[in-house]
Amino acid sequence: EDGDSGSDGGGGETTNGIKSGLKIAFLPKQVNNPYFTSAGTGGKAAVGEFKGTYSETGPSEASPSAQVSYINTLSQQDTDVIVVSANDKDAICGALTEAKSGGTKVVTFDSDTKPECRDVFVNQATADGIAKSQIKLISEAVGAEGGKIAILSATANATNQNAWIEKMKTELAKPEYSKLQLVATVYGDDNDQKSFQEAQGLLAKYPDLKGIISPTTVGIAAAARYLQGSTYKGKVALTGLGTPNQMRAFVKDGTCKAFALWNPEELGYLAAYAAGALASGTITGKQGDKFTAGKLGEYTVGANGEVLLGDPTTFDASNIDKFNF
Amino acid sequence: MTAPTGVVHRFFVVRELGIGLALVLLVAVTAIVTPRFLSAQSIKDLLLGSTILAVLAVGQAIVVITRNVDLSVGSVLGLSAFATGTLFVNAPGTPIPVAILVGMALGAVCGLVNGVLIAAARVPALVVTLGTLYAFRGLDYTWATGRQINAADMPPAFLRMGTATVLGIPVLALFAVVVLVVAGYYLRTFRSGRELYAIGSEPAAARLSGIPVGKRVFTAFVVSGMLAGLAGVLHAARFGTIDANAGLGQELDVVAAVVVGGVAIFGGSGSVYGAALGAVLLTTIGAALPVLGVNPFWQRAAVGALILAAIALDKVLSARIAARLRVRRARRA
Amino acid sequence: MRRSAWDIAVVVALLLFVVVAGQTIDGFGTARFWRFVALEVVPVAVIALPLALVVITGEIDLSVASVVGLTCTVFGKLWAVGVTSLPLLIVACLVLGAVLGAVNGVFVTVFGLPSLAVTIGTLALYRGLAYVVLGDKAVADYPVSWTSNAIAPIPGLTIPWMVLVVLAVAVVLGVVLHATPIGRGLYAIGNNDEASAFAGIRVARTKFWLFVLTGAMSALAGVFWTFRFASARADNATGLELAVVAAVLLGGVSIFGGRGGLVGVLAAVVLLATMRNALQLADVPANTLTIVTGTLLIASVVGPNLVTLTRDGLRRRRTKALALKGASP
Amino acid sequence: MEPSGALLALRAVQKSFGAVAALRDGRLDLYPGEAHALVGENGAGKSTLVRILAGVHPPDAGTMTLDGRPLVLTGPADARAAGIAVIYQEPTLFPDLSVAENIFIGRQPQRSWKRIDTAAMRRRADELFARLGVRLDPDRPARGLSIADQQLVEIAKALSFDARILVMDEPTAALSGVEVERLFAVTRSLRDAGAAVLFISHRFDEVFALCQRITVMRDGAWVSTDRTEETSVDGVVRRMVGREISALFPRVEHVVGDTAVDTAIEVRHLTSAGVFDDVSFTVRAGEIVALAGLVGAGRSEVVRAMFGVDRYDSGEVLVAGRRLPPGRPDAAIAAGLALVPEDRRQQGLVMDLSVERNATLVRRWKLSRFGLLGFGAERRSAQTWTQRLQVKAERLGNDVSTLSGGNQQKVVLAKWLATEPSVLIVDEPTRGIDVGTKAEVHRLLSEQAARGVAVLMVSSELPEVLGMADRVLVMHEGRLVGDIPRESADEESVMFAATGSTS
Ligand SMILES: Nc1ncnc2c1ncn2[C@@H]1O[C@H](COP(=O)(O)OP(=O)(O)OP(=O)(O)O)[C@@H](O)[C@H]1O
Ligand SMILES: Nc1ncnc2c1ncn2[C@@H]1O[C@H](COP(=O)(O)OP(=O)(O)OP(=O)(O)O)[C@@H](O)[C@H]1O
Ligand SMILES: [Mg+2]
Ligand SMILES: [Mg+2]
Repeated sequence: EDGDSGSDGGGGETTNGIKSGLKIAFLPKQVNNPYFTSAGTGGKAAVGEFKGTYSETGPSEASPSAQVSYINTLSQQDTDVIVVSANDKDAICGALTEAKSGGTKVVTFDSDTKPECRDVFVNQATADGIAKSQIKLISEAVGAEGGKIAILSATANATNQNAWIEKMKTELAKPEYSKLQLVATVYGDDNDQKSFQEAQGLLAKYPDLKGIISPTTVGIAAAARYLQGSTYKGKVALTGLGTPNQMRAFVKDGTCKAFALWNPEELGYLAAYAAGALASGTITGKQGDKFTAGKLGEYTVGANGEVLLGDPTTFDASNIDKFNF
Repeated sequence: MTAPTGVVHRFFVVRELGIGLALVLLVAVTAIVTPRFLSAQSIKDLLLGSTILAVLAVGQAIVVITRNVDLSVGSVLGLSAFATGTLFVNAPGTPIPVAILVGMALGAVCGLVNGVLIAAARVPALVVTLGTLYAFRGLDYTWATGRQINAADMPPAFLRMGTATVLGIPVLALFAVVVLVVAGYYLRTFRSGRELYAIGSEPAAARLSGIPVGKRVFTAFVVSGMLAGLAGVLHAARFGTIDANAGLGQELDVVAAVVVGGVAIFGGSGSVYGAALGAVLLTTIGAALPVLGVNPFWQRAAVGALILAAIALDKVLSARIAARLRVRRARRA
Repeated sequence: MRRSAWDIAVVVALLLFVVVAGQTIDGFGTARFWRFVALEVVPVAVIALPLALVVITGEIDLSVASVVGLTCTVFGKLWAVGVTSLPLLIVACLVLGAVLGAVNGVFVTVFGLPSLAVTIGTLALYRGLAYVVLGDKAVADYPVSWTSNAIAPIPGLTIPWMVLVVLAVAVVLGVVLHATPIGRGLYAIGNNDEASAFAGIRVARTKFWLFVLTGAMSALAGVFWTFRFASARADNATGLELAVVAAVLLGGVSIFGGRGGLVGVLAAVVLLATMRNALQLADVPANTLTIVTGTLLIASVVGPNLVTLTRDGLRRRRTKALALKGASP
Repeated sequence: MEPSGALLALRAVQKSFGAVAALRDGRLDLYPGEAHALVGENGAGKSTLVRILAGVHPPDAGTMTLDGRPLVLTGPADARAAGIAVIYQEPTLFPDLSVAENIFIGRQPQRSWKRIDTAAMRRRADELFARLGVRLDPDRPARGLSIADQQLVEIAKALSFDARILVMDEPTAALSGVEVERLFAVTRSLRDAGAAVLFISHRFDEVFALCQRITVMRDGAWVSTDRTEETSVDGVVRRMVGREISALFPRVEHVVGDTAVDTAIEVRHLTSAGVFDDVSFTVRAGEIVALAGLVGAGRSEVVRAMFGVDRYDSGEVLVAGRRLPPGRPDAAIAAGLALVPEDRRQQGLVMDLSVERNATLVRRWKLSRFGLLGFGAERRSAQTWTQRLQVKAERLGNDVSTLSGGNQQKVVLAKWLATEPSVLIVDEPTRGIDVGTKAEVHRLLSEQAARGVAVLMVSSELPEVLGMADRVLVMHEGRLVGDIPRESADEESVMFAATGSTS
């Protein structure tokens, strides 16, 4: 069930149409982020399945310039595929292009670059899908009478965050959400402490705030911590994107009714398979290419070389104990 | 008392007064715009927000008074916070006081490393602590390797400490108050405390006066480390979620708080009270700006501008006092 | 005397590292490797060299990275609103950098405030203004010719031509520092600014212009940054100040002023970049690199001191023994 | 010399700094109830010996005994514990601490729980100042004290120890006659109470007035120790320098310029609030004018303002008829002014720079060619002038901080004389300088005047003022109160004006 298996030069046997012995390097936004640790776990499992060499490297802070330095290193090491979550959609383009000219393939996941700088983007969810689910969740949590809501984002420059926020605004313009009023967007910089203080600032400024959306794992946990310890607990609704382990306590004590996330391990797993397929020539990144991602099944490359993981999962008290990441 | 004494005395009081005044002004303006700024919850948040910075600032002030600086406090805080979390993960039954002691001890060990290098190897503190800023953070990263410790991993009693209040005052803030009062009283009333000022004022003279300069500076760094360790524990209790990035970049805030609080960056003068006030002022600025409706993109710039304004104001005040001192010559024929 | 000894020590350390790494690390020392190292060296060196002069006069400028950030965003903003003349853009940025440096200079020399405190303030202020200028946007649609020319190699080599700019800056500043009356004045100021004033040196004015120079050079680094990453964002070069200060100190410039030289500073910048790249090639994780950087910085000051101290210590112990022996009979 | 009976004895003490043998054979016996003078040229090793006694430097070789028992000092704290109190040549105060704390640092009176008793500390400081007969506020910070006041605080500190051994390294260099008298009275009472006093000074009248024994050192080695009544100034000086010294104050005859034409510098109504008030005077080319007054009269402030280091509120300074821009020492230098400042460590020299860099700092632009400085030019120029002033330095490339106090002062002089100024202002030019060099400095000043340089000399030493000056200006509390021509200047007339007595 492999597509048109193109180049087959050298490498021995294949798994799912993927050559063995591929050098696949994961380059997260930063190495000290639990979210990427999970993604890495998935990636490593996948690379193991098709008998490649997995490595993970990256800067200790999420800055594009530091990432460039790692891209340079990886291209010098003749890595077959760089699987990167971009800190900036433009800033790392030059380095990626230079790497590609040396024969390295590039897969982006989680956060994309400009399409021409990479071969495939493994998207965790479409911006549309995320925006829709977030607005739906907050609307349910706030209740019928609506009210003021605010967004607690990551850094002001995060590409994916800003795309989602734009879509959320479009979504809010729809008549069914006319009672919800977005009053502020603040930035916690994906720093726990800063996010915490921003949440606190929001409530000091808008005492009648009804809900907070924090579409970032660091932000939602910080906001939950703040609400839990304040008099606003239960009065201010919270939703966003978070990991079940982080949010379990808050879901159970009612600080947060429901939130969403894709499974980062699956995201990494899929990205690794996409990388393998790309390096083996199974896919080239053009629309319609198909490949099999191990236990996740078959995926098709969509427009702009995007591969979509699927819809995010919504976690609430009923299902949260079934997940562990 | 004689007239000059009054002037001199006022001089020392006035430094803290200036910052206090700025603080009152800021709170007043904000409260007029948004009365809720003075609600119980909001005041509690302000106090909580200042606590960690204030504890760090007290330690930093002690170091800066000796004409040194400790840039590693943010990294020490990170290590200690992660250690506290790990301790609870591995030994869930650990009593809270033990956790506090462990955090402080770890911080003290980090301070000891700084202190040994600075006092024994006699190298500039700025370079050494810039080095340990990297080194301790690197250790923290290596230890955590992308793990995160969540609220669920820590005992509820510990987390409750992070939000609980006594008579409306957060428990964490009480820690800061105790630290502040003890440090302030010590620096003022004990020989070794005064010697810290002497060392910062003129290190060479301190040596000639038989002051054990190395030992005192060493102690200052151990204390600063220990307080950073305590701040790490408080951080864990307050934020509940800890990854390896806790306290990242905090050193600049701390130094800013100390400087804004009127502690001379070249040592010898200033007080821990001023430093703590500086911490409260900075936190309040951070909290007041969103409340005042300042665009988030303007906030950072406003903080910078306020730091500049605070040190400039302090300078103007002290220059005025100095001029007065000069005119009233202490010694008259 | 001691100063040049340290310069030599850093250069030797660099050479030693190159030799050892060349033997042990795969892919080290290729033309491509040096190209990447050079690209990293350029912005750091362009700032570190003038900053070294500031530190030699006993001051410091922590706002350099924020100046980079702010010039990047202003560059981007101007481009976005339709300024398309490259020379105009560059000049505008350099002037802006000079003005930002002058603000630091005024606070330090006219108001007499400590530079460490002032530049912590402007570090926040300038970064904040960068956010004010571009907010959460990034400007990235520059002509490809601009961005590729900025990092183009010297014909026939892989090393980017910007390295020549760095060398020119190094030579000019090096000559000024080490072989002109101005340089003599800088060392004098760093050691004792009161005595320097009594010798007719215009202390405040000199420091002021050094801050201006550092600001302008940071702006130059900002322009390079914008091109190299083809992206103007408010958070560009965040945290770069620590890397630059680390290089200056590792280069042997005394944080208390009055001591140090530019050879050491340049060697230190190259050493740090080479080491980081080499260790990355050797798959040393970023977290360990952080520790290595810190340890190296500490070693750079502890090493020389330890030698002198143990020598003194030994002598003292011997003396004490002698004194006791001499006294007992 | 038998150590028997000596409270403190030093034998064959040696100390080298790198290649410099500062002390080759230090020898000393101090007896209780006796004041002992230590004299020698600049760089003879006196201060080095003091620092060894104080535990600052460990000796390289030799023995020290206290009460006949070997004494090993590992630091200043040990010396204190052994009952040795030291006043260093250069004041070592903490500018940010109060005067009282400066005196008692590390030994503050305590109350319960080892807390500092501030009131008692202040009281005891007041008592000490009363003993010294000075009025200083114990609560003011030490920052901004004049050198004289600083020295008085140092003296108060040493007194507060009730030490068995009191070491004073040139304590009187910055003091005026009255203060010196008070100091001597206090020292005598200490001595009579059984303390041993070591007194270092370049002023022989003081040495002979206070001390019972005189030890002479030369080139780091002991030369002689005599009872005061068995020796004479001439004898001591001969042993110090190893040759005969001709007259002190040798005035080279020179023609004083004609008032109408040759006014070199004119000060008009110079005022700085609270410091000095409406000061006007002129100095003509070829004239030596002394600016006399009690310590604290504001003389240094006036000359600093003239030179442009300090700002002033009103008035003007004219050099050769042209107005100097205020606050611009570089302009003053360009106009031909030179200022040898009062505090050589803080103002005169950059201590961590080499001798040659210091000596050529002012002329670095002149020595450069096309804006570049060759090494040769600086060294040659430095060599010429340091040789003329007989600076004792191991190498011109060594840090100036390694020179003895007197030699440092010579470097400052060399630096300014080399600029060939038309107006030379010297503030306490011979403070801390030995007799030989002092004569040399005086000769140099006269020589400068003879060549047409206008010399303005601030000095607290009356013999120097009277011996050198063509005209004596007297200041009192920030005002010019006297302008006495050489003919009528004598001790009485100058002191009369300086103390502000109205006639
Ligand atoms: N730290 C040092 N390093 C190098 N040389 C030194 C140091 N201290 C003193 N010397 C040298 O030792 C010699 C003796 O100096 P010392 O200060 O003891 O002289 P002194 O007798 O006190 O002179 P003065 O009367 O000028 O104060 C001088 O040649 C001086 O240059
Ligand atoms: N920065 C300052 N702050 C306060 N008082 C000062 C300051 N500088 C000087 N004074 C006071 O001003 C007076 C003048 O001191 P100054 O030393 O200039 O006098 P002087 O006549 O030059 O004496 P000397 O002979 O010691 O040089 C002194 O009483 C001193 O205490
Ligand atoms: Mg001496
Ligand atoms: Mg004077």
